[in-house]
Amino acid sequence: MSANDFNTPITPELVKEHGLNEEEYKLVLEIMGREPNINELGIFSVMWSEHCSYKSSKKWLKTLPTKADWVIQGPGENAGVIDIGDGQAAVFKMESHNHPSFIEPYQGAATGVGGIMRDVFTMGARPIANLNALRFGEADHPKTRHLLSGVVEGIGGYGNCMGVPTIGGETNFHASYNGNILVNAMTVGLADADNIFYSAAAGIGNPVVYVGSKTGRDGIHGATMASAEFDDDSEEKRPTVQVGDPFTEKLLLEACLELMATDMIVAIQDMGAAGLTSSSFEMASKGGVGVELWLDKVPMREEGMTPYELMLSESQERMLMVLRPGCEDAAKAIFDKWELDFAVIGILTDTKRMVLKWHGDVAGDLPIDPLAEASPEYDRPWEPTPKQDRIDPESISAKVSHVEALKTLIASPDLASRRWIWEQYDHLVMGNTIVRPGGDAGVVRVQGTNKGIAATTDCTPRYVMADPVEGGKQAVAEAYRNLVATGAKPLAITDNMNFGNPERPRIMGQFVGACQGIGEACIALEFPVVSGNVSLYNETNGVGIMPTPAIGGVGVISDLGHHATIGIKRDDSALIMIGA
Amino acid sequence: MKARVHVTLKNGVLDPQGKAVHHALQGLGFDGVNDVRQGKFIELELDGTDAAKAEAEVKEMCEKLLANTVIEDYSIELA
Amino acid sequence: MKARVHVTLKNGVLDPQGKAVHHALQGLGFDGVNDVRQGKFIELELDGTDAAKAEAEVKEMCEKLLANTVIEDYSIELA
Amino acid sequence: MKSAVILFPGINRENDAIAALEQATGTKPVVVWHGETELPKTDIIMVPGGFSYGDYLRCGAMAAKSPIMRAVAERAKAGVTILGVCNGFQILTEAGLLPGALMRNASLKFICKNTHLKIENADTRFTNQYKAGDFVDYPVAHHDGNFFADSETLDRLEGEGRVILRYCDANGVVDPATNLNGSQRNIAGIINEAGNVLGMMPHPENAIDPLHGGTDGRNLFKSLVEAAS
Ligand SMILES: Nc1ncnc2c1ncn2[C@@H]1O[C@H](COP(=O)(O)OP(=O)(O)O)[C@@H](O)[C@H]1O
Repeated sequence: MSANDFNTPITPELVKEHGLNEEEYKLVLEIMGREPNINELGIFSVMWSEHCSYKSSKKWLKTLPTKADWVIQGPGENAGVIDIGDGQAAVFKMESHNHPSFIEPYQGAATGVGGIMRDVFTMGARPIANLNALRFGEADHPKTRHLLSGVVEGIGGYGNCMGVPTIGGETNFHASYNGNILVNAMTVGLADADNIFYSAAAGIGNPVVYVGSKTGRDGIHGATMASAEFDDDSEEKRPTVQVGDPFTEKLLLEACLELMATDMIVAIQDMGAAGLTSSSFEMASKGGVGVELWLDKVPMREEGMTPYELMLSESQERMLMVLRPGCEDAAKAIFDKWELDFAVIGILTDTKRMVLKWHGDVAGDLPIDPLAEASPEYDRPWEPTPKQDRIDPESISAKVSHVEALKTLIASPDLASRRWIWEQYDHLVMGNTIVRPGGDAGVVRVQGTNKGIAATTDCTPRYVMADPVEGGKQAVAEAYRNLVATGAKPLAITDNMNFGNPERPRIMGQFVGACQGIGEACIALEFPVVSGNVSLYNETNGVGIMPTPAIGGVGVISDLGHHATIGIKRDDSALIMIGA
Repeated sequence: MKARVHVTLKNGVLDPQGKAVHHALQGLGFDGVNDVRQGKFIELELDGTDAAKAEAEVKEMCEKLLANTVIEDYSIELA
Repeated sequence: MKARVHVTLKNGVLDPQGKAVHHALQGLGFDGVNDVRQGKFIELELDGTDAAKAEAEVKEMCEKLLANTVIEDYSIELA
Repeated sequence: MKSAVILFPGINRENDAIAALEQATGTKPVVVWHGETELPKTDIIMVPGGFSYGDYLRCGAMAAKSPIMRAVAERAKAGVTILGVCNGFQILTEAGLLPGALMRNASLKFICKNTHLKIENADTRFTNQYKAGDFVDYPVAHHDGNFFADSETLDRLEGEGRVILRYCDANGVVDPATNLNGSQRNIAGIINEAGNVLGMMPHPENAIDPLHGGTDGRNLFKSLVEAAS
């Protein structure tokens, strides 16, 4: 496709390649009032992918409880925000990078960590803790060793370089993940409660500014890939892998926080999946404005890039901002200091349309709201998971002694020590780590105070498999307990819903059940959902993963003089069991 | 026998190291540099004298371990 | 003009990466490998056409930045 | 007592360094940006840990060429106390202020954990609050802490009492089994000939608060203050 060939004929095959079904394409024609050009088709394709549009999950996510007195921002922004007292806020979210990590474990995991950190610092928060929830195939599956070591190195490679301690996580092994591992990364940030940044664009005529790394041909169609089932050929889709540059992200973090200390930013959004497309559409849609983008002004890494590629590239370490008018030079000076690209690439308009300009020509012209807000929403058919039979413990004969059984348990990959993993993560940088990995939840001190933030990730997929509602509840309850066990008051959760193909009613039923269970537990515990992420189509050759709604919980310890750790402190201590 | 293997990033793949080195060279006043790419260079000492066999074996090593063919290309020279 | 720079560890300097690669190759069943050394391969795109000048400049880049001459040797090819 | 912390792009343990220096000296250190060419007058200069320039090419290589390093080298010559920790150690070796080089850990893995260290020489401005033969507990967090120098240099370092810290176990045993990262002769920290520049891989600044799980690092900073006052 040459640079200004906007007239590539739109064939049914091309539409299909872009992951749009017939109904969806009909809707495209209706919205456009004409046939889209290739750039526009590409934009519909990524905006309406499962990954960006949440079309299968939206209906159910809306049922989750999201409110409490301490919730400043619930789901819908880059990350959730809760009040932690003293004018401070905790900003956090969890996000999956499952498919890219299976294809290239190091880079997939690394860019997953980079992405979630951007989600948090876009909101004006300095990341202060990372966690991750990992699921691999069986320990002796030929791929597991390679995937595990690559993922762990990737998480460490990015997080360590950023100087954010990785303080916890969880790791499981099960055959259902043999061909589809799960890599969920969570970041907790700290912000001033009165200086949170949002993504809604405002101010007709205000400049739209691009900062960070240059755009290359990375991960084009990554977002659509993340929503497509795997088959044995998918290892061939490799060149879409993005390479992370944590050094640049560290500079981007410092530069953004420096700019955020001024009052120059009107709105800001990181460029994650579907890059410039989703960031610009989301900002415009939330603000009810239009945008004119001058794509030829986008900093480019390679020659001959097309508008299509620029709109769909998933190059990492980039941000889109709307600035107050006249601030361009002062803002640029900050990015110059940090040696990052800075370019004014457009302007806000009152048209509620996205107009893409390419050296003066119109390369695309789309209405914003129908793409962003009125994307397809499905009420997919679902069936509940049949109840399991109750097993009578008397009916099982003890084949081995208690000691043998205990040894087997301790040696099992699911229970073995995870030290090998977390020793590869810098869990001490920033000098505020109070409870290190290896306990129930990690705890970091809020710099300069005697207050701590506790964070944990939890889920037991086989419980969810057996009974999605109860399993969903249990995951929330476990997160709650892990926080309490450090002395923290649990405040809110983020969730990462990893499931198989939602077009299968049984799997959709798992999703619906888990949402119900999570919702019930959250209400019972006053532990609302403030952010989250959905990853569907996690299956290989038609076999789905175990349903895995990973829960990331956050709580606050008001006085670190009274925190608790897992170790037994004295050898004459009495052990007491409490609870049901 | 000796094998020399070059492992380089595929075209179009971001090279953060090359980028940083380029920048540092500019900082040191080397203005005439237009691009820098950083790769790996691996030297192997091999048993045997059959070049064709060695080449096939090194190729297998590259595919299995030395190169990450998702993002890297490799080339082999025997000496 | 293009310059290709090889940076390799000096003789006698222990090479942890080479050693680990060697070990991993053995683990994969490649028994015929006697030694592995890992170095860097840096490609530079240069302005200008004067080979002698370019060579001198790249040499300076190596001395100043690209190689750590305490532990590394370098070699330069122009193309 | 005045101190300065040098900040390169990609450094990430500067706040840990600042906290430790502030605790020991009673005043907040001045932070100096890598692009500066002059240093304020201070008694102590610390080059903190992190990933300057992403650890790309070689750890510390690009930072060592920053404009500010010329000023640091001058201060080193003038006898000012200079402490390089982790990436700071790598930068000081790359800048030629300390001998040797730091290579990839023998395990090839990043290692973050507490380790025991033997104080080999307590008669320095960095260790005067310890006793020779003491062993202390600091964390490490690095990917490239594998100290290398040729045997001549190593002999010299040892002969001149310039090996300050070695990796050991809880009983102070220094042997290959307690060598955390493959460093020649278990070396974790060395000083320059004049004795005013220390480079070390472990992080005393992450062991200064009971909430860190230990305060063994405090005496290192106290030593600096003691020596400078
Ligand atoms: N991927 C990981 N990253 C960081 N820490 C981890 C990771 N996996 C496990 N851990 C740590 O190891 C400990 C035990 O892990 P695991 O058994 O999976 O979790 P749990 O105790 O919640 O069942 C926890 O303290 C956890 O923080």
